Amino acid sequence: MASESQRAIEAILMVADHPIEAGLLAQVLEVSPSRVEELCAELQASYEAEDRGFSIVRVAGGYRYQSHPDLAPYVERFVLEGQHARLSAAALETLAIVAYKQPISRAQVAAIRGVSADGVLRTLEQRGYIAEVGRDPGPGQAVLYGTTGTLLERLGLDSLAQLPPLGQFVPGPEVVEALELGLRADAAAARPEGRADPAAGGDALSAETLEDSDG
Amino acid sequence: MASESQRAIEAILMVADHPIEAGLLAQVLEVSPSRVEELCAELQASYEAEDRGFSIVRVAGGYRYQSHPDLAPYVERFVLEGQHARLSAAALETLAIVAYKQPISRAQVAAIRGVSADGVLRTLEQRGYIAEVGRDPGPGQAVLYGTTGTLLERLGLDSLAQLPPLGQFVPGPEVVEALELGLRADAAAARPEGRADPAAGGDALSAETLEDSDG
Amino acid sequence: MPYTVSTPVFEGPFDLLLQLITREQVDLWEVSLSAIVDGYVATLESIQASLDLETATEFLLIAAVLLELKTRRLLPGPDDVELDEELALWEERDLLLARLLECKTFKDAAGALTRMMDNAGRSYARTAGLEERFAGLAPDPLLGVTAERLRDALQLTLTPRPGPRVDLDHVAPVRVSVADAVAELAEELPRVGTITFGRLTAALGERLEVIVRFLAVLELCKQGRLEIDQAGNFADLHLRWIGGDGGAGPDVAVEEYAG
Repeated sequence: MASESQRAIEAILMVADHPIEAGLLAQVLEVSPSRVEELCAELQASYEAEDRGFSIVRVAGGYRYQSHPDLAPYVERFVLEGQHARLSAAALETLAIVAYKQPISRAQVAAIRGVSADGVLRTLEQRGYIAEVGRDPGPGQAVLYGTTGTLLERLGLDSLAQLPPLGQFVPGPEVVEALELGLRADAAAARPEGRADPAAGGDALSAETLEDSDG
Repeated sequence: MASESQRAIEAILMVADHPIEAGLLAQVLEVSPSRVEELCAELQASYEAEDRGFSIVRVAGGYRYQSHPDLAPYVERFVLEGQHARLSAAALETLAIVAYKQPISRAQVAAIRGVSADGVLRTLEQRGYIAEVGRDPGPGQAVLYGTTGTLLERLGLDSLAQLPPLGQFVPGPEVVEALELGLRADAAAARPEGRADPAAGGDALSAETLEDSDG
Repeated sequence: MPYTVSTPVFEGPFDLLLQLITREQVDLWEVSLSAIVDGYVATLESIQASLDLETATEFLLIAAVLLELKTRRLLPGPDDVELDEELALWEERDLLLARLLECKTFKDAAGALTRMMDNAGRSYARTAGLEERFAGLAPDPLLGVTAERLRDALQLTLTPRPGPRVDLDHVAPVRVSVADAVAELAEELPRVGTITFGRLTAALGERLEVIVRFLAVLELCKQGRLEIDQAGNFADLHLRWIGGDGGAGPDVAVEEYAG
């Protein structure tokens, strides 16, 4: 049976997203760092005895949980099958929201997407496509994200002003269909001037379609 | 002793950054989703039996690891952003209205609350708890709001179906009666026979008398 | 005596009215419409400077209904009031009552949400993500992405989803109409003669149904077809049919109260 200190270590390491130094754990638990090392070793021994799928390891001067090496084949399948497929669609959506609505907070992205965006934002940040560009002045001082030069390079754009203009309307299903058809048929002809000036907005489609739906 | 499938679930959830659907775990493990549910329940039971500092829970449609509520005082020293800031009473009331009446427009929320809901809805949207889920088909095409997966995570719920039924909060007969009496213009109707109907009686002259005796 | 509300902790007119009424609830028989109205008007005066036009209108509308109810009580008799006018007033009052009930319902629901959040808030989710050794497995999520695809992704994100994408079983509204309940009672009560409100509603499962019955009883009383008697505070209501053979009676134009 785990002691209070052991349970606290489990809880903290479970929530942490980077290795936590023994000294820091010792401070929070009010025990000595060497005691923390003992406790972690005991926990690890119990996980081994129970044949758990994870372990507590010491990396980069701190402790963290990681998946057991035995189970790498499963984790790899998980990454390839689920994680990635989901990530690319979600990443595209998230990146689009940040690109067009920056600076924007994590919560605002989540509100637009309807689901939490934390993981995707972290991935995009790790890849260098987005970065923290400021803090919200309001209470909570939420981190605000924007896109980076790396992203522009990747998209082959000189500046954000070259992003394709967004329609001023929220398209209904029939408009989206028309939009997709229009893009497939001859995107360039349908938007003779739209590309040049994103600030003009509202002309993402042929004029006829837009007139009906813009409002 | 944990089975291979259980170990694989532990390993996968350990590297996940959001709740993982039973369906995806089932796909990776090549078992049925209901088997995944059984395995997760068994794992959770073993953590409880061993008094671990973490648990596997099902929120917003997927499984995830989280710290045990007991250990919040320790964990809170490591959580940087004040993600658990309290919502105002007005925000919570509005959230309740959106949760139970979704999809719902701004004007419908205002009608129930009797005051404009714009500011509060914006706050809830910024936090990612509600989002635009559609447009009213009627004239004006009012934005309709609904709740998000982020809210489910915040409430610790797997799905909206786990919200307590609204009927549970409809005031009991005593409250209805009290409110009804408070608004009663014709006090005579429910009076016991002994008490005179002031409208018919001769003491209707002084407003003071009326207020005192007539309640 | 008028209530002085030093700090407006209420959020709107219903909030204020609920507070004033429930404060009076200490003794049901002492509930004073006059005090409630005075308190309401006094509060309205003290906060009017801080109200925007829309909110002020809502406050005033309710104040008007309240004042009319108060006037009505102070008048010597109903003879000098047009029947239509009186019915309209009753309707206003029932509507106000229904809205107060709705407001109270969501207040209590909000309380439940708060407790759930507080409980859930004591656990923190693991969000560590992939270990380095797996990081190389996930290809660049932006492989082959163009600026146009980015734009299209946002357009699609902002496109209204087809209908609510949420499971709404638990919020299936219980629809019961006061008009239906009135018709039902007008059918049943002449046969029974006298009955207590408790027995009348004993078989009902939903609270809302009880409330609707209650409003229907008031409606019948108001039409002069039913007598209500109560022995004392919180005692059961005794109902006695005095409306003849029953049947449809006068047209009942009552609001449907949807929960």
